[in-house]
Amino acid sequence: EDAHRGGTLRLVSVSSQGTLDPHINYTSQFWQLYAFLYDGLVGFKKVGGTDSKDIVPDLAAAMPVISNDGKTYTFTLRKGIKFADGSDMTATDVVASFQRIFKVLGPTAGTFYNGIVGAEACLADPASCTLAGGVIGDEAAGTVTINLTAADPELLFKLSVPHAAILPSETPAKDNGNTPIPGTGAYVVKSYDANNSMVIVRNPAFKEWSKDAQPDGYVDQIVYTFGGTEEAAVNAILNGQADWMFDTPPADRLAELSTSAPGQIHLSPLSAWWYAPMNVNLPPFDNLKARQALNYAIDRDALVSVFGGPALAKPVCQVLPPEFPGHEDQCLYTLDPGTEWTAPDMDKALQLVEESGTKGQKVTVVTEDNAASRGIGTYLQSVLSDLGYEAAVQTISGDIQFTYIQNTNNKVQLSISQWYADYPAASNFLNVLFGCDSFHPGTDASINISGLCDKDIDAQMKAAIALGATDPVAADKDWAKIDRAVMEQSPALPLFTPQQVDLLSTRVGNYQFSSLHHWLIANAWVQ
Amino acid sequence: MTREDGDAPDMTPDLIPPSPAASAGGDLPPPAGPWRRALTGLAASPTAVLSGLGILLIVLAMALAPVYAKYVAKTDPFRSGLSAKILIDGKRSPVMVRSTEGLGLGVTPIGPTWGPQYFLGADAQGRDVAARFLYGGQNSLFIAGAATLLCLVCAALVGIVAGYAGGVVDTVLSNLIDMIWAFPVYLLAISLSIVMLGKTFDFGPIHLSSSSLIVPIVIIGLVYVPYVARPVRGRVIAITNSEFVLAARGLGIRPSRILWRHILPNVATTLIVFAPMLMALNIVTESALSFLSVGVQAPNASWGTILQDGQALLYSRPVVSMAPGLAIMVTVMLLNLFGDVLRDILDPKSVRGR
Amino acid sequence: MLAAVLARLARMAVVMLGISILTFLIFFATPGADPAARIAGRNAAPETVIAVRHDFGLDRPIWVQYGVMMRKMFITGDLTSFVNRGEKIVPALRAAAPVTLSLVAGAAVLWMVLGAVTGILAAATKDRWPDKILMGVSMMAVAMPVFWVGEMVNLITQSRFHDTWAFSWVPPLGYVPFTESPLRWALALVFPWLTLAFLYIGLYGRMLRTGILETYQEDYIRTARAKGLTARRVLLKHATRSAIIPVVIMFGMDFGVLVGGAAVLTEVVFGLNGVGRLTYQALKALDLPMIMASVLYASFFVVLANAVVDLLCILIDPRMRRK
Amino acid sequence: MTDLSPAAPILSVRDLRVSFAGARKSWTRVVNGLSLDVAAGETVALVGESGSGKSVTSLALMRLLDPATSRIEGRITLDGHEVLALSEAEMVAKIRGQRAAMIFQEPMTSLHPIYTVGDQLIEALTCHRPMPLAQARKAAVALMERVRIPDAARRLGDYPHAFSGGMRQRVMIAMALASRPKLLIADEPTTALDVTVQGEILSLLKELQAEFGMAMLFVTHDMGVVAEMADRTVVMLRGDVVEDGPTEQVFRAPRQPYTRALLASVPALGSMAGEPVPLRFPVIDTATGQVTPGRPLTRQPDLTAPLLQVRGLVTRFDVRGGLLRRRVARVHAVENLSFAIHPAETLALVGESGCGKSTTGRAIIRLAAGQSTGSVRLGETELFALDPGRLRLQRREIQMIPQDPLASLNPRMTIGEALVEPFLEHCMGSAAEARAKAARLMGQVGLDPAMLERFPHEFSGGQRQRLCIARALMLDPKVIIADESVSALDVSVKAQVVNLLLDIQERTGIAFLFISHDIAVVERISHRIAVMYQGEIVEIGPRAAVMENPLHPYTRRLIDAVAIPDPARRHLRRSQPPSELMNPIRDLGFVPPKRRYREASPGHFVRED
Ligand SMILES: Nc1ncnc2c1ncn2[C@@H]1O[C@H](COP(=O)(O)OP(=O)(O)OP(=O)(O)O)[C@@H](O)[C@H]1O
Ligand SMILES: Nc1ncnc2c1ncn2[C@@H]1O[C@H](COP(=O)(O)OP(=O)(O)OP(=O)(O)O)[C@@H](O)[C@H]1O
Ligand SMILES: [Mg+2]
Ligand SMILES: [Mg+2]
Repeated sequence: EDAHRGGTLRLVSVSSQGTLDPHINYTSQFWQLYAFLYDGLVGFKKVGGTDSKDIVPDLAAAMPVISNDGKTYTFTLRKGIKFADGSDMTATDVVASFQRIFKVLGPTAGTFYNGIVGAEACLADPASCTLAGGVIGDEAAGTVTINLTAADPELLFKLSVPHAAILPSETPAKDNGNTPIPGTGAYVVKSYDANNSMVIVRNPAFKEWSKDAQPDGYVDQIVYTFGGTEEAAVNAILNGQADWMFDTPPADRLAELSTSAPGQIHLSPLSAWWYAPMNVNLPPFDNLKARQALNYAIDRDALVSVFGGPALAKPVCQVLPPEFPGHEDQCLYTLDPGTEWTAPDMDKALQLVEESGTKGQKVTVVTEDNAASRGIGTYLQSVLSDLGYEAAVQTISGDIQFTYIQNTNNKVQLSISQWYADYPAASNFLNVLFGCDSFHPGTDASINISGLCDKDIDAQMKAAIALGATDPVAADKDWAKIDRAVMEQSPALPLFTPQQVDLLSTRVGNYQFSSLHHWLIANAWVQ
Repeated sequence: MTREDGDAPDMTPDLIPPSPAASAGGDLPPPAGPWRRALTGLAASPTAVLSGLGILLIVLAMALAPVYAKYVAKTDPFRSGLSAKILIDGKRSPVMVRSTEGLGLGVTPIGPTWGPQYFLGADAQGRDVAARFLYGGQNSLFIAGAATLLCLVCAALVGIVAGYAGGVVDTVLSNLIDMIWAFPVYLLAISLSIVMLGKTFDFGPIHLSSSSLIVPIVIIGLVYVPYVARPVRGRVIAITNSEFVLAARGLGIRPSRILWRHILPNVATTLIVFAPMLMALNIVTESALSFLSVGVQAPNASWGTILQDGQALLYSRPVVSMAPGLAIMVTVMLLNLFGDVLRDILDPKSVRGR
Repeated sequence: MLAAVLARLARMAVVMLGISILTFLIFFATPGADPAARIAGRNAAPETVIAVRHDFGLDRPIWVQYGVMMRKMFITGDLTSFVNRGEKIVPALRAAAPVTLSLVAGAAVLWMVLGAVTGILAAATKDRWPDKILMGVSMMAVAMPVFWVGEMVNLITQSRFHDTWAFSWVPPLGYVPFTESPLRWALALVFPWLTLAFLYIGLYGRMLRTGILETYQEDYIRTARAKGLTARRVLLKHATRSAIIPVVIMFGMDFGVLVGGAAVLTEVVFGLNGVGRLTYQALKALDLPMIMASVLYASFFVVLANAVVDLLCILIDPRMRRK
Repeated sequence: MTDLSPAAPILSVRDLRVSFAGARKSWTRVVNGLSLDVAAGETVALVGESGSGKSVTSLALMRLLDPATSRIEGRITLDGHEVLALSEAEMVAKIRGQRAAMIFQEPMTSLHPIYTVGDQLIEALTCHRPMPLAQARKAAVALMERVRIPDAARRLGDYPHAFSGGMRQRVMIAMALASRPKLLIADEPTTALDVTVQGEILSLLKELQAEFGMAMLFVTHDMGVVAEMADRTVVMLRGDVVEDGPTEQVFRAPRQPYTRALLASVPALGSMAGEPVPLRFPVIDTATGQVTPGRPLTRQPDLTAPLLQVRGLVTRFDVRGGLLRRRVARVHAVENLSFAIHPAETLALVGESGCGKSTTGRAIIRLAAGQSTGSVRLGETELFALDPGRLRLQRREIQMIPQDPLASLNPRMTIGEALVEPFLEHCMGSAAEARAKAARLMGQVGLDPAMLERFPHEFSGGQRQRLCIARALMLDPKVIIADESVSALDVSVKAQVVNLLLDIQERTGIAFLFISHDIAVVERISHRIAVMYQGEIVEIGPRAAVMENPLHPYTRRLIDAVAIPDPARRHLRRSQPPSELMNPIRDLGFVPPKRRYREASPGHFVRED
């Protein structure tokens, strides 16, 4: 074991992702780093495989005591944990951290943590947030109590993500930008230049308290370089000049890599899907038959080709990704409906279009300007033309497209998007993407892009969430039904579920993939 | 020569005996005007003739794109060909070849067959690169040409108004030109594209979607306006102050006629001299914008978008970016060669450079 | 002299003010640009979006926003990005500037030296084969899109022939600060330099050649020859000196524009985090503060280059010194 | 110095033929078998009309023509060297700037604009004889002093643009003398200069030649200068030598008809003494050389009422600069000018370059760029009070023939269009009438009406001048302002154009304001003369009074400086330090002094200084 300690890991990425502040940053790139920089009260188990979805006590000594009908969670903090700046982690820090989530206008403050008592006031007036009665710390006893307005079966997940990281109480209540905030993790950020590189070194104050929650890392130093191109990153790794790239290797190189460097490639399933939301409030997709027709018509196998072949993507025809809580194999829109997609059913599609009476209408597909999205858009355009629509593609820069397609004012009929789960709960897909609560017409923040707001389905989802608090297994059964009900409405084209491709240099060992943190960098060694 | 008044004194004959070179006699064929002379000059220059023919050939080849697509390649290069098949050696094989070796990752489009179908291979969408290359060339040339025209018209307008009106109008326009000038061209083009691409415009019955070629034409046409308007303005000022305009004013010619008959035709040379060079510049600009995906929009093609497609296939199918790259190079070179000769003929003392 | 400098500065300020206002207005005319939603993050609650909008002052009148942005940029220097939350604009730009400067300065040295050699050599051997070869290559250099050249260079040096002795020394793409290691800095930039310079070598070589040949028609060259100067001296001292003036003017402008971000294509292809790429990314993400800062930065250099060129002309060409 | 030197010639040219590469590999011969000798200390003048091959010959002697496009054949022997047999390196080492030096026609462009005068002089000194810089500087200063440049040591650091044309020509001469050449080739060294400056340069050259004992090949088209300078004269006509002999003999008894014609059409200052009315130039038959003397003008000015009356005309140009481009100074181009012209009268306006002649002409027809004040009455109309529309119509009455005819014709309009345009614009008749009139006028100015289809560049300088005259005549004006209409023309053409103008005046009674710096021509054709100096009239009066009794010192200087085409009256002036024309730029607060004029004789006014 000790033989593997030491050395420097060289990571590369085309670009960095802005603020280092774990309460604000909402990117998988930095969340992957926060895994070994910060801790929450609880956290996902830092192991590879399916166990990585389990929640283990982290800064809390044990799993919380839940009382008051699931509305009160009481945590007992571990003793002797220090922040990287040498100060002790106490209940005060925990309370301050929760207040800080609201004070810095954390992106999930209103969606993850709005169930805490006092959160409404904090959202309305962030600056004077106290969460009085919501988060109560007892310094002497070393406990923290969280009170909710209603039971929330997903609370522990929400406490496990970096947005609920515990930071020193003296951390300024504003976006700390590129200045690292000391954490409790195994490593600390030594320097960060968003335009050039990040250097991560061991946290001198760190002593391993739970290998599951926060294992001590192997390498002494991690150097993360930003810049270059994906192609260049592949070359650098192949040439032994870098150890890992954040970005997906270009599809162009995969064939070559899979023969020349098969040992360096790791494929892992992702809790995500690529889908094409259809606007159910705009013609032609305000017509159910038109929506269903398109779902029947698309050749998901061809789409997989665009993304790099079957090893990199699996065709799906439902919302919940495989192996996700609540997932049950089902496929409505295929040649022979059943559990799996087999082939497109063009005849049925044409018939549906005919019946819908939408033939000849204009449809524009709004895509992002990356190769995959553009490719899918072009493919959809072909299919739409085959179905008798007058189709066009509009490509918009990726950073803008995501909010552009959400705003109903932009009258987007069909677009291409992706959704990655924040934590393993079916509601994180179904309720977020197709619930009435996430439909805000006329704003750029309306993640229910299809605009589907079906009273029945919404009620079922609310019930399933509530059920989850008491009987998660039954709830998952319900979610499977909801999944089917949503697909019957056909508000989106499920395209495929992507696979994570990690390309490592030959010297990296002990690759472990966690479904939430992805590659566990601290668990890998280089010697 | 007959003279009406008899008492007019004899005109002295030219003192120097006439030599054929010095005095072009009246019996010579009527000499050519400036435009004709320019044409004759071009025709006399082998460089101009060859480069002109070359450009014509390229335009012609691109114009034949539909014929090629329909009768030779037998594909529709704007439709996704992901599940297309091709007959090679009597075997039907997919155009998108799934890797079978090693981990079996990746899907590679077939490479050049050098046959009628997929002559240059397929792109990541399984479409025929050769057919797209021709269509792309059509668009590239059309955009560059239309943008050149637009730019010349706008620049002429701005330059003439500023130069002729003078005063406040000139100050305002010149400062505006300076301002746009200080904005790096590519950045200006990119920002204009991003603004325009997110929008659809409706001017009465005319509907302009973002995928229309008009967007890149307008953008490329506009960004170089300052570069042409400035010299045009200078030229207009020079001509307005020139002796022959002064003479025309002295003769009592109306200002409108002075502008129309005396100033405009003389500015025209400046504009014409700019045309081929601007066109060359526009081809490169178009390709750069499309490469940065703010130019021609999918599924439409241009040499720039093919370069962009080719970038994603650079390591497995370099020919996809090689073809448009070389085409751009050759076309731009021919245009520059032609432009050089044209400039030498029309405007030998013009500012050198771009 | 002071008056001239002041006039320059005033003009500069006017141009930059105009550009900043123009940029600002373009931004607000763009759809899908509501920064609040994007700052707030994906799937943010409406309350959060409202709070963010208020916090960033995006609910205030547009001219107030403009004023605040200018103040944050020039006075307090704490302007932050709309896209990468927390990223401070001014330091980001400051960090990107050395990259661009290294790229452009190195390329400039190359293209000036090689351009001058090309031009002079071609003029000296007018219509003979060295001239024809040089001008042919220059024509090609001018005609090739720079990003394409860059891609081809990458293909060759990073992949296809990386294993051969010729290119095995080539480091991975990206920038190494000079302060970190001058050698690695230079190695990392060799191909970006060459690629960027290639176009300008062609451009300047052609321009210089034409200039020299035109100068040869001047009366004062005849005087110099009549004095009994050797052909080489006439070429180098008399003809080149005059012909270099337009080249220098051009150089000033090109250098200013490139330092201001026009090297964007080279930076993108070679993955250099310079000003151009920063601006390009900001534009694609509609990151208004970054756009404003980089556009102002770029225009500053263009205007500055204008001024420096004027000054240089006065230094080189005594005729300009006249009142 | 006047007799032929018996010594062996320094330069001997035999059967020199020069050809230029034309289109499609053809060769055009420009110099056709020229032979001449120049002996030490001798001055040989090479004269001939424009385009006769004078410059080509002189460049061929130095082998300065581009070998790629030109071919030199024959024999040139220079101080014992076969010039055509030498390599380029030997030319540099032995001939150019060593044994032979050269000065050129255009002093304004012959010096490198971005090196100091000192640099260029020192370069000339050191390129053949390497020497320490300090010594070279000293030698340069000595040379500058030798060519009478005041304050030589300080001016060494100046750039050529700070020098006037005359001074630049002096620098050129100094440079040529740097290596004490045996032969100096001077290609029209004074043509571009004012008469007064020309006189100074000529005497300087003569003096230096005597001192250095150089041979000089003097290229010129000005017979006056030839008479002044040359021991022997070689007359060229289209690449051929037509006459070669001692100057006095050539002038006194020209053998060839061409030479005779040439001499006859040269206006000689003072030849009008005693003539009451303007005289046409004599007409010569080139074939026989027979001279018909010029007929006098029969029509007399109608002195009853002035046609054009100029009172207190002032034109100033702003000089802008500094912040916001404010006005910092003013050019007082025309200052308080008053005169009148009567029908059928010619008033000549003479003066040196830059004294404001053209500006005066333009100000009168309200085309000057700056601000003009004063009063210009044409008949009963006050031109300065008209609105633009009325002014446009009024311009029919008063026309200006511009100084530069090529520049004043739109290069993209045929001559026909150019002639017809003003006629139609003033609605003087139908298009057919316009064309008929244009054809008629073409005939009147001696051009073939078929030429109406041509473009301006297809005419020679003299023809263009006539075209401009025809264009002005299209409107039947009452007054024509002729700005240097004949100054740039060859003598023979000059005579034709002058005769043409006089014919028109005789026929139509038109009045001329004849602007010129060529006093010899002015003397011949004008009724009255006004002498201008720095924007003001210093002397005005009837021709005879001004020419025969010049009262103002400036008038006298002007007349004195003119070279007389008569070797017998050759006079060596004492070399004076160069007089630089003061520039007319004044501070904003400058108030022009009040001038008073004295009437010396009836109508002859002189400014009192
Ligand atoms: N480089 C050249 N190429 C072709 N023809 C030329 C060239 N230089 C001069 N010529 C022609 O040679 C003839 C003689 O020209 P040259 O300059 O010697 O005349 P010139 O007697 O000096 O006249 P001027 O008094 O106008 O200076 C002209 O017809 C001219 O067009
Ligand atoms: N547009 C103008 N702006 C400023 N100064 C001018 C302008 N036009 C003429 N001048 C100046 O006015 C003065 C008189 O010029 P003008 O052209 O009238 O001289 P001229 O006597 O005709 O000379 P030349 O014999 O050389 O034609 C000169 O000093 C000239 O520099
Ligand atoms: Mg000559
Ligand atoms: Mg004049």
